[in-house]
Formats: sequence, C-alpha cells, structure tokens
Amino acid sequence: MRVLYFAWLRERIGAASEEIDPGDAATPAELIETLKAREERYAHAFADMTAVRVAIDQDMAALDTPLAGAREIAFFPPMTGG
Amino acid sequence: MRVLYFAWLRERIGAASEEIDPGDAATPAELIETLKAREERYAHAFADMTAVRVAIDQDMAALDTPLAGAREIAFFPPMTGG
Amino acid sequence: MAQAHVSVQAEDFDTGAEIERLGARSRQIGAVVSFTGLVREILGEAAMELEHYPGMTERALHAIATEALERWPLDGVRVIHRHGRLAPGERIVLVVTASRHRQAAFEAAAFIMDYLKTRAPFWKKEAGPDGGTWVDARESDDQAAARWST
Amino acid sequence: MAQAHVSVQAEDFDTGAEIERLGARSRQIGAVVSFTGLVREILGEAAMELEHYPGMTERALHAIATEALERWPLDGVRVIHRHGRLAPGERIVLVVTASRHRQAAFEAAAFIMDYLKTRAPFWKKEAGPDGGTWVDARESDDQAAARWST
Repeated sequence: MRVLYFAWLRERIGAASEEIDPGDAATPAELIETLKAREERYAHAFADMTAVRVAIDQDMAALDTPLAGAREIAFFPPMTGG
Repeated sequence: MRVLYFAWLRERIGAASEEIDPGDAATPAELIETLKAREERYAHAFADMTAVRVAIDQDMAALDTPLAGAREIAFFPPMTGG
Repeated sequence: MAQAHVSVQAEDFDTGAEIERLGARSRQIGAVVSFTGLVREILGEAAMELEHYPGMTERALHAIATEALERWPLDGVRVIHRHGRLAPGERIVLVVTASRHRQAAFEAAAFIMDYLKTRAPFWKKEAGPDGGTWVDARESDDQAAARWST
Repeated sequence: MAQAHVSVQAEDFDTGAEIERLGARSRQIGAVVSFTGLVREILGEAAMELEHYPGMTERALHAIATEALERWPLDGVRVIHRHGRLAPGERIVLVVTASRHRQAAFEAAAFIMDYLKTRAPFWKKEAGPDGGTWVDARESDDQAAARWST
C-alpha cells in the first residue's frame, strides 16, 4: 500500500511517500498505531491526532474508514489553501 | 425651478427639462397636480403615480417632501440600471 | 477609511486592470471580488439604450459605495457604470471590492449591486419596432435591496 | 448542466481574460462574479510555499465546482489554484462564476471559496528562520463552510 505524507507530517516523518505493508491494520487509525509502534518519528508525527486528516484513494475519509482494497492512503494536517 | 424628466416620462411629456414656476406648489405631488391641470401630456405622463419617482436637488425624495429652496426637481420611473 | 472610486462613462472598461489596481493598494488585501454585468440577449441581437441622470448618477453611486465602506472592513471599492447604446454581450457595470477578509469583499460587492439596481438613476430601453420598450423594474430587485436594511 | 473547468498550476493567470472567456459562453449570461485571492504580507516580504496533493487537488476542486453547478443555475465555473513559491501581493486563487442571475453567481463563488478552504488539499508554509512555519487552519473557515450544509 502506498502511503503519502504532506506538510509537517511529511517533515516529521522525513518522507513524502513510502510503500507499507498494512499487515492486520483494517483502518487508518490502526495503520497509524502500527507505524507508531515501529519507529519514534511516527510517534512524534502522529502525537496529536486532532490535527491529522486522512484521504483514501484521493477521497477524504475518516480514521475508522475500512482500508479494504485501498491502494493509496494519505495523511496530512487540516488544509490551508485558498 | 428646473424640472427634469427621464425615460418614458420624458417621452410622454416631450421634453427632457424645462423651467417651471412652481406657484403655490409646496411638494412634488402638488407640482404634478399643477402640471396635470395645465396640459394633457402631463396628465398622460403622470396617470400612474405608483410608477413615478422623484429626486430633489439630485437626492431621492418623496412625493410629499417640501420643495422649499429646491433648485432642481426630477421625475422618473423606477430605476433599471445594473 | 478607504475611498470609493466611481465612474459613469460611455466607454468600455478593462475588468482585469481594475481588479489588479484595487488589489495592489495594500499588501494587507487578501481578497478581491468583482461583479461584471453583461447585456443579455432578450429578443434577437437588438441593442439597448441606457439613459441616466448626469450628476445624480455619480452622487448616488458614490453614496452607495461609501455606505459599503462604512459597513464592511474594505481596503477599496471601484464602481464603473456605462450609459448609452449597448449590444448583447457588452459589459454594463463593474463593481470591485478589496478586503483582508473574503466574506467582507463578497458581501460588500453584492450589497453595492443590490442598492445600485434600485438607487442609481439608470433606465434601460430595449431597441425594437415602435421605438423600443422601456424595461420594467423588477420586484425581486426591491427585495434584494431590502435584505440589507436593518 | 454547464461544465466546471479547474486548473492547478505554478504559473500566474490572467484574471481579466478568464472573466471575459466565461462571460462569452452564452448570451444569456448577465452576471459574472470573480474572487481573486492574494498573498497577504504577514511578516515582512517573506514569500510562502504552497504544497499540494497532486491528483487529489484536481479531484477535490472539480467536486466542489460541480456541487456549485448542481446547487445554482450557473452557465459556467472556472477555478484556478496556484502552488509553489508565492511572494506577497501575488495571486493564489481565482474563482469565476457566470449566471443569468447575479445572486446565484455571488453565492456560488462564495460557496466554492468556503469549501475550497477546508476541502482542497493545500498547505501554506510561511518562509522564515528555522525553515519556516506551517500556517494553522482557522476555525472561522470551518464555520464559513458549515453555513452551506443543510
């Protein structure tokens, strides 16, 4: 599964994208827990979950949306365009 | 006193402006009555008073606004700009 | 308070240049809203004639623009209204508002257009046989203007 | 229903040309409203960097513009959003709506901007010492977007 990070999530994790095997993770929230347990930089990036938004296959999703069949998942802070 | 007419009021009266001695007329409504009594074309132009608007010295006014000291009075239909 | 800039003219105007000019007035401006009014084609390609009341027109537009400046935190207001003969597709009116807040810029531009429709002394005549037809005022314009009075 | 036309690009755009192009689509268009967003000068002359999510950005803008076309009687919608490095005073975003009714054009443009602020994947970083600062999302933008949900 391709995982993308934007803005300060990208900076804290130190990568714009990576291939990750989601393992047993069935939702974005579970995927985040897997990553946090794996390395400190993920724990740091995902410390404040109120500031984390998620998109599955380029559509906005919730942290508990099923990942089933997803090819691309993106994590980013609230948007500040316009 | 200078009296101006616009749009179909101008066309029906057949003049864009004229000098008129208001006589005893103390308001635009009284001035209109004076004009209507004077000539048929005014009676025709001012037949439907719901469609007549008035400005005194280039500010919107009411038909019963005192004319005292006015130099220019204008009659016209509701505005249709923009 | 910023100044309103109002023009009544027969000539066309450059929408992009007006927007750019107003936006460049201050580095605090984050939002520029414009309204462009075009002559709609009602019956064929006939042009229309826009009559106005010279002197009062400028006064009325200036009063409306100044009221907008008093009601909203604006950095600039520009109003241009044409008169004379105009063909379908031609520009009639331009309103541009600049502000640090986008909602202020949107509301002020809508307010100016609503007030302009009922308070600026312009009258439209559509060309046609029998010398043409004067356009009737619309009740919906009165209602649109009324929503701003508190 | 008219089609939405959306662009995400690093290059600047020509506001006047975009307004003219949309207004020329139909002789029934009487109202063209535009919103231009400019980079405000917050702390000195420092530029900012606008990051986005290629692919999703276009999808999100297209979805927002299409929702506006469904909600209001529009004859056209144009949205351009820039990304990359932008200095104070530069244009960031353009929204243009065309309609036969001025209120539809105004409301649709305001709606698109409100939704764009909270639903289009852009992130602003202000340049500065220590590598710059990511701009915080504002609660007022969430509230502005919420007023359109019924």
